[in-house]
Amino acid sequence: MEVLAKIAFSVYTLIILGGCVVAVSSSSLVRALVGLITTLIGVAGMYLLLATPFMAFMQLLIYVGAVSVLIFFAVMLTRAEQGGDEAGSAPMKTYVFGLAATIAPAAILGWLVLTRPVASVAVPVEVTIKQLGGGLLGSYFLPFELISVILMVAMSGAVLLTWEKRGKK
Amino acid sequence: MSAYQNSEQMKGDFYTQKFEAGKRDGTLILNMGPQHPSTHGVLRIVVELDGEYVVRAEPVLGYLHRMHEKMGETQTWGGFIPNMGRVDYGHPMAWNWAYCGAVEKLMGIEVPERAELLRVIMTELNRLTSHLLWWGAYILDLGAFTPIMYAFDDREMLLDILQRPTASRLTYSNFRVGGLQMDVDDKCIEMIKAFIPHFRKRLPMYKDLVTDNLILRRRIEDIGIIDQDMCRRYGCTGPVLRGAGVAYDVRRAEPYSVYDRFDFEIPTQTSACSAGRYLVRVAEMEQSMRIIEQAIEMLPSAQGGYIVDKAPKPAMKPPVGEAYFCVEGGRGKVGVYVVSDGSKTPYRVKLRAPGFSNLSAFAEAATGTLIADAVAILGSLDLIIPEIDR
Amino acid sequence: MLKALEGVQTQCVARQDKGTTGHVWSVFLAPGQVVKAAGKLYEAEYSLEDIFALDFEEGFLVLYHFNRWLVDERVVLRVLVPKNNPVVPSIAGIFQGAEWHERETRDFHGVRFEGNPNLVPLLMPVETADLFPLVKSDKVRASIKTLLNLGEVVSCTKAIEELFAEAEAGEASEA
Amino acid sequence: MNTFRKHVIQPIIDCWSLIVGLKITGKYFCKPLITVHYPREVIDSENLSTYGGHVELIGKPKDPATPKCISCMMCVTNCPSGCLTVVKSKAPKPTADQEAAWKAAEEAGEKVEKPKAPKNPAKFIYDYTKCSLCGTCIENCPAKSLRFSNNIYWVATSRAEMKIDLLARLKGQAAEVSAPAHAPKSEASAPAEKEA
Amino acid sequence: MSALTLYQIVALILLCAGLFGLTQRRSLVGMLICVELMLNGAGLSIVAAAQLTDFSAILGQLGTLFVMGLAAAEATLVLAIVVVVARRFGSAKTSDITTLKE
Amino acid sequence: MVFNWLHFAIVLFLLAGLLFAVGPIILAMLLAPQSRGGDIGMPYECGMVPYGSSWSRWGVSFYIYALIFLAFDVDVLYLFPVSTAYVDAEGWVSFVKVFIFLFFLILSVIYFWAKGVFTWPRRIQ
Amino acid sequence: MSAFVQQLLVLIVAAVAAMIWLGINALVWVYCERKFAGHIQRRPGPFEVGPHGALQPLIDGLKLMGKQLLTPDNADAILYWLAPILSMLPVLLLFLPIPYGPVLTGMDVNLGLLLILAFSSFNGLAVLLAGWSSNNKWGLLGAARAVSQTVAYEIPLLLVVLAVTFMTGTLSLTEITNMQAGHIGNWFIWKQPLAFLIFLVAMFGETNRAPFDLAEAESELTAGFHTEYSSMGFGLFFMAEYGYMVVMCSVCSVLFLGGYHGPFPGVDGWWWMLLKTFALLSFMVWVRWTYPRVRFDQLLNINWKWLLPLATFNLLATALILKL
Amino acid sequence: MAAQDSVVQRDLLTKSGNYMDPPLVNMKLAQDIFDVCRSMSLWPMTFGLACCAIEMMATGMARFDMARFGAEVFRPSPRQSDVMIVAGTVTKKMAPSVVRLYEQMPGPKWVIAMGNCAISGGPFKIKDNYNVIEGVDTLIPVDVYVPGCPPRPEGLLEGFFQLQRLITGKRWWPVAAEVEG
Ligand code: SF4
Ligand code: SF4
Ligand code: SF4
Repeated sequence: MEVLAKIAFSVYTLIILGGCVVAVSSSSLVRALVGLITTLIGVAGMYLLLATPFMAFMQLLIYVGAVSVLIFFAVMLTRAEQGGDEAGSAPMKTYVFGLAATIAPAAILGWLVLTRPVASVAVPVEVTIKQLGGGLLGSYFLPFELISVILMVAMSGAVLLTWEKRGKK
Repeated sequence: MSAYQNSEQMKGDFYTQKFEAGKRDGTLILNMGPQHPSTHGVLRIVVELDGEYVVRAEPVLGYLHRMHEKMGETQTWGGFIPNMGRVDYGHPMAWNWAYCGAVEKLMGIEVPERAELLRVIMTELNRLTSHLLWWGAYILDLGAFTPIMYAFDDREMLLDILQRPTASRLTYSNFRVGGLQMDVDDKCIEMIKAFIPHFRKRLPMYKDLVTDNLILRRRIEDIGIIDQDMCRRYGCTGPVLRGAGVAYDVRRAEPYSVYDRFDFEIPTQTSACSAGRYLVRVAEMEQSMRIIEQAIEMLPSAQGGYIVDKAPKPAMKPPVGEAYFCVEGGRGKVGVYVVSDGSKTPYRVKLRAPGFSNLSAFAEAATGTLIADAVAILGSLDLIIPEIDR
Repeated sequence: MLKALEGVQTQCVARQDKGTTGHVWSVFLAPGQVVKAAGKLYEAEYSLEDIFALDFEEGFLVLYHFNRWLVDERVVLRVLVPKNNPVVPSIAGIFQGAEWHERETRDFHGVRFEGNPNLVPLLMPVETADLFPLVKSDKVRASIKTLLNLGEVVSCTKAIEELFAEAEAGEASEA
Repeated sequence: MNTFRKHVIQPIIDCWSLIVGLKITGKYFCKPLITVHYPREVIDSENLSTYGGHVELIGKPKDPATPKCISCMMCVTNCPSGCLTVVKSKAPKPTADQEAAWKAAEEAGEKVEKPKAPKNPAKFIYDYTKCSLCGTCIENCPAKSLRFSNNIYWVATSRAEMKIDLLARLKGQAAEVSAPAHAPKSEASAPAEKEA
Repeated sequence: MSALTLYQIVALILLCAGLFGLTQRRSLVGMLICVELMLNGAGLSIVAAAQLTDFSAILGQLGTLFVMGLAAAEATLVLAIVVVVARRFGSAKTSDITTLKE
Repeated sequence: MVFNWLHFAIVLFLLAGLLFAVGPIILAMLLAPQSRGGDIGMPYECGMVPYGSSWSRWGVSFYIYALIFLAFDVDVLYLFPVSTAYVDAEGWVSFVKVFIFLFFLILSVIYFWAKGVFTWPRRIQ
Repeated sequence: MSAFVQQLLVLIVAAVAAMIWLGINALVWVYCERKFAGHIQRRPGPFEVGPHGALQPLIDGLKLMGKQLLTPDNADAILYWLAPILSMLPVLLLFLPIPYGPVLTGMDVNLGLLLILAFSSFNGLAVLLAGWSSNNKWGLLGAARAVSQTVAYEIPLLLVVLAVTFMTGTLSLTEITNMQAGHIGNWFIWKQPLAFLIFLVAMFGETNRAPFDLAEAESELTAGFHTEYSSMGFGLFFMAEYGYMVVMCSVCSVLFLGGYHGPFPGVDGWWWMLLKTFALLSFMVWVRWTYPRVRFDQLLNINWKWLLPLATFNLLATALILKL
Repeated sequence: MAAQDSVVQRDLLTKSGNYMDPPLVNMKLAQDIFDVCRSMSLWPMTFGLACCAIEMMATGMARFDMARFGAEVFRPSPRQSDVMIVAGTVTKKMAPSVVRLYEQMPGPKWVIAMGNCAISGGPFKIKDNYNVIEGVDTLIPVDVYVPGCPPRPEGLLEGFFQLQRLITGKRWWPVAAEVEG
């Protein structure tokens, strides 16, 4: 099982990497989205490896089932075809800037991660969903209510922004 | 990756290019038809879609233009009758009648009473088949598969009846100038007599299964308003007009043949929407049955013997002049206008198709509705494409 | 007298035998008057039934059939246009249904309707849009006077009278 | 309150119609089927006999292999689609002897009795693909020599097959009727069986 | 290398990819995709840290859950903005928007 | 890193699903005659030449529904852990907590309703 | 080690069984649906191919396999073929946690419900990809519809499932089944009748079945999102659709109808589960061949104006009653 | 695929640029089996043109029930259909669409010309014909002709049997007893 886990980890890493590359570099937004979804699935696999199947399923439900669908719609709404928004190769300048902007935090964080290893437990604790629920109902109940409020506000905001009365036109 | 992308080939054909002129940003131009399940044949509708909404719609006709009017000028007077069975395959008898009536007017022929009564019976039976066909197809458009099967069950019975005096199942051309091709035998009358009570029993089933259905009601109510003014501007007739509340029926307004002898009602609805047209047609089936019943009662006492013998030969030469005859077809006022120059072939035959006018109102009725509504409106107009394209 | 058309300059108004021709009124008009007449008819609650053309030696005779639902009074407007320049103003602005009828007439006879919002081939394929299949060959083409009958004339201008007067003379001579 | 009734109560009540619909389809589910299992069953022959298949010739009652037709061409001229071609029979070609005899007779001023062309047609070709089954030919045949056939289950794999030589067909029919063991089979299947 | 470090590196990759993509993408939707990448990195990092150390696993998971919730809320709003922008400018290119070109 | 049986089962079943999906496709690729040329690759649009690509800007009229859905869906998902713990949670407080949570949801639905998001009137230019 | 091998074997057997089960279900239900439809319409349906047409679905499947796979010229070929695979991929997994019998369970996953919900969300994505990548306008319209619909109906579905889990306190389908052991009175349908009804309706919405089959609405959108798919591409979508239907009906019978428990004590067994699932499936078929299709705005509004408030109310009521 | 080759005239196909490649794996036995499957599940395209389309519908209805032979699945999209029933008159305006729809069907594909109009223009084959195509076989290769105006539903069924025979080389069903009047 340990070996399988290692294999799985490397496979997921590859999936994530591949997904990332597609998501970042693809000129077609839909393909980028598919890349994102691939990454999401890879991350879900990681969650499974971390013994948090609940998080993995949530990841799938929220990201694959909801967020990416919505992004898909947004792609359709804006110009999605090649020759649309993402067409043409980026000028060298943005490319370089982008690399620079990425390398800096990468270097710092990478250095931090590599040089300050935290003692990790080999076998992660499994938390049952009941305990999570208990947490939500108990000590973390405030964030729980808060998220409801936030989402409501987000929803209402979205409607406020996009809603134009039909029938006029 | 994309062979057609942005290439000349993806510019659509002539009509889409024409239509494209007023295209708004963020809309799709889409061809519904000519091969589309809901356009009943080969009607093509170019629509501009904004999401689910139809911003503009324009029917493109002519995919079934079969040159009937041209053939009218090349065939003999009698030889044109088979065409009349094909103009409107839903209700061919009405067209037969309109044409024969016009020629009879021109020639001043009196049709024997028995023949008139038989014409009435057959035309009304044919109206039933027409309405049943429409009914089934319309419900099919709205997504229910079963009712059309039930409708065709009954329709098959009607076809069996009509097959006896016409030897044909669909494209009847059994009218002749001055009468009919074949007489009706007793068996046929018996079959009709048996059919009517049967169908009376089926109608409530149709009502329960479909007409009263919550989903159907919600789908066809208040969409596709074609009110009286629109009917006037577009020349809509038949159930479309009656659905808008005008009790105009050629059988009453300009009674032809023996229709003035029958006691029947003209069903109307005031809602002017698809549901109105739907209900009018359903109610008309009952009225047709009433007419048939009365006509069968009158039949034995009718004067006039055999029908075909006295009919003129196909190569007849009617006197010079113009004549117009209109009858009430399943879809509305069917009119045939003929001009004779005294030769064997007509000088001009003009067919006034009700579907043509009814469909022309579609663009206005469907603008701004949902695409599903557009389909429901289209179906409620009861279109038979060959009649429109002629 | 046909009240609905009062104020329109007609060339000829005649009552016809409804029994055969199906029209109650037959009205000849100059092309320029069609739109006005259609407007009047619209106000008088007429509905448009049909528009089509007949090919005669004298030119194309464009026929407009109007009908009223409740009162049975069919009107046919007849407009004679010359062969070489068959142009009639469109009445699609008043009776929107006319648009298709006019396009069809263009397809069949080549009569152009000025002002039609969408004068593209309706029934004919685009490639053969200028075929005009219903234009007759010279051999079979007849003249108006031999085929049509004026009916019971109420008022008539010279031009139309002439068109038909000849016919009567012709018929008389034949007889 | 009224709006409440209209928008809340009424839809719920209307849902009953859905159950009614289910009831009806359920009822029909249990009813016997009405399908005619075509190749194994056919629609009753009385019904079928009233249906008009393509046009065919009628033989003389005494001699079923020759048609009643008198080559009058009424059907040909009146057919709106022009699907019929009738070729009149020519008089039998006189032999040399006969010709010589006639010549002699003519020279002698006698009235020659040339044999008349037989009335029945030499060829009766019918192009089914153009026919509209209108029945005009049948009505107008003075000899009542035409009728609609009952050959309605007929398909072809080439256009030429549908140009029917009606005389040959009549002969075939006559032979079939006179054949002692009359095996029922339709033309539709004849070629099928041959090839299979 | 401990397991946690591996996870953190993966999370870092996600973060960097997102960051890089953010600079490269020229449409709002593309940017959103990259932001989602970054948020995922964050989530993975949190969960890994919580699971593989003595830190309260419940808090870690709930925290990530909240991150997801926030991501959803953010996505909702951003996508609403995208629509508005697309409607107004006909595209969701950032360059168009910054120059307020119609 | 743990690789438990659930994980294993998921991977196994997904692989089986992949097999199930890819197998027939490959078979079809090998066994079917190929019709080529002409307009076979043209997008099907009822037999006509389509006008333009379908990858153009296009108004999804139900986009707003999707927006609402996203937030709503995520919101509801939070209730799953809660639901498992709810039976064991003592007292009314938990009910009140759930109630408040749902209350905001209801509130937003009422707001949208009142705003007319759920009506689709006919649009005439 | 033997436990390991045993578990491994169990899973492999389960996977194979799921494949067979799915295949059989697709065949049987294609056949049953056509037969049902036929008999409702007073005709026999498939009849001549095999005894009473029993081979028809198999033959159809084989034929689809013998048909050309076609990629439209300007489709996005990779995504175009990814879509049907993605739609088929998770279907087998969905059968994993469903208890078909006391021992006939692929694996008792204590997050079983969530697993099913999570992996069935792939379908929406597959449909969107299919519609978009084929670069066909009908496909696009159909896909957008399909997804808005499944997505919308997911919420009431979640809410009613939540109502059940509030009662049970577990997400494991086996445990939920076992809570309904005993006799018919213990089935949750009596405790949650409203939830059952909502679940039924949402099930139609989720699986794109008539009267909610707007995604493939023939008369409007020709064939919807799979307009361009020929051969097995279409076949896979078709099979996946039936797979989702079976899963949905199974879940419904587990949640509300007591799963493999019979109506009386002591008669439990897989046949009950089968019976219940098939009864629900037949009901779906029956409904499909009876009603017309609803309109799209109505479809969404049924959800937002009826199902959602009712489901929320139901959830609150459940929560309240549990605390009483 | 032998049956198909025997009827398809190559020049007709190439005229519109469409041709058929044999399968990659062209084993006789496998293809024979598939041919039987294909012939038993001929999905027609909903392609009604004129009057004959109504009889085509009637064939699918309860009384004649085409579904018995697995041909009930009328697919609206050519991509999923095997046989194109040209039921009705093809006009000049429609002709390009007919060809395009035929080409858009993936192989193997067949065509049934139903009704005299589709076969030869039928009643509309007149001297001054300016708009009716005189036979779809001038546009696309036709495998089976079902004559009649319109043909009876049984005729269309026979057409299907004939097509099955073309594909598999065997007539599968008994021959209906002749009902000579
Ligand atoms: S039935 Fe009509 S079309 Fe046919 S051959 Fe006779 S006359 Fe001609
Ligand atoms: S069939 Fe009749 S009409 Fe025709 S040539 Fe013979 S006798 Fe004359
Ligand atoms: S063959 Fe006859 S029935 Fe068929 S389409 Fe032509 S005219 Fe109509």
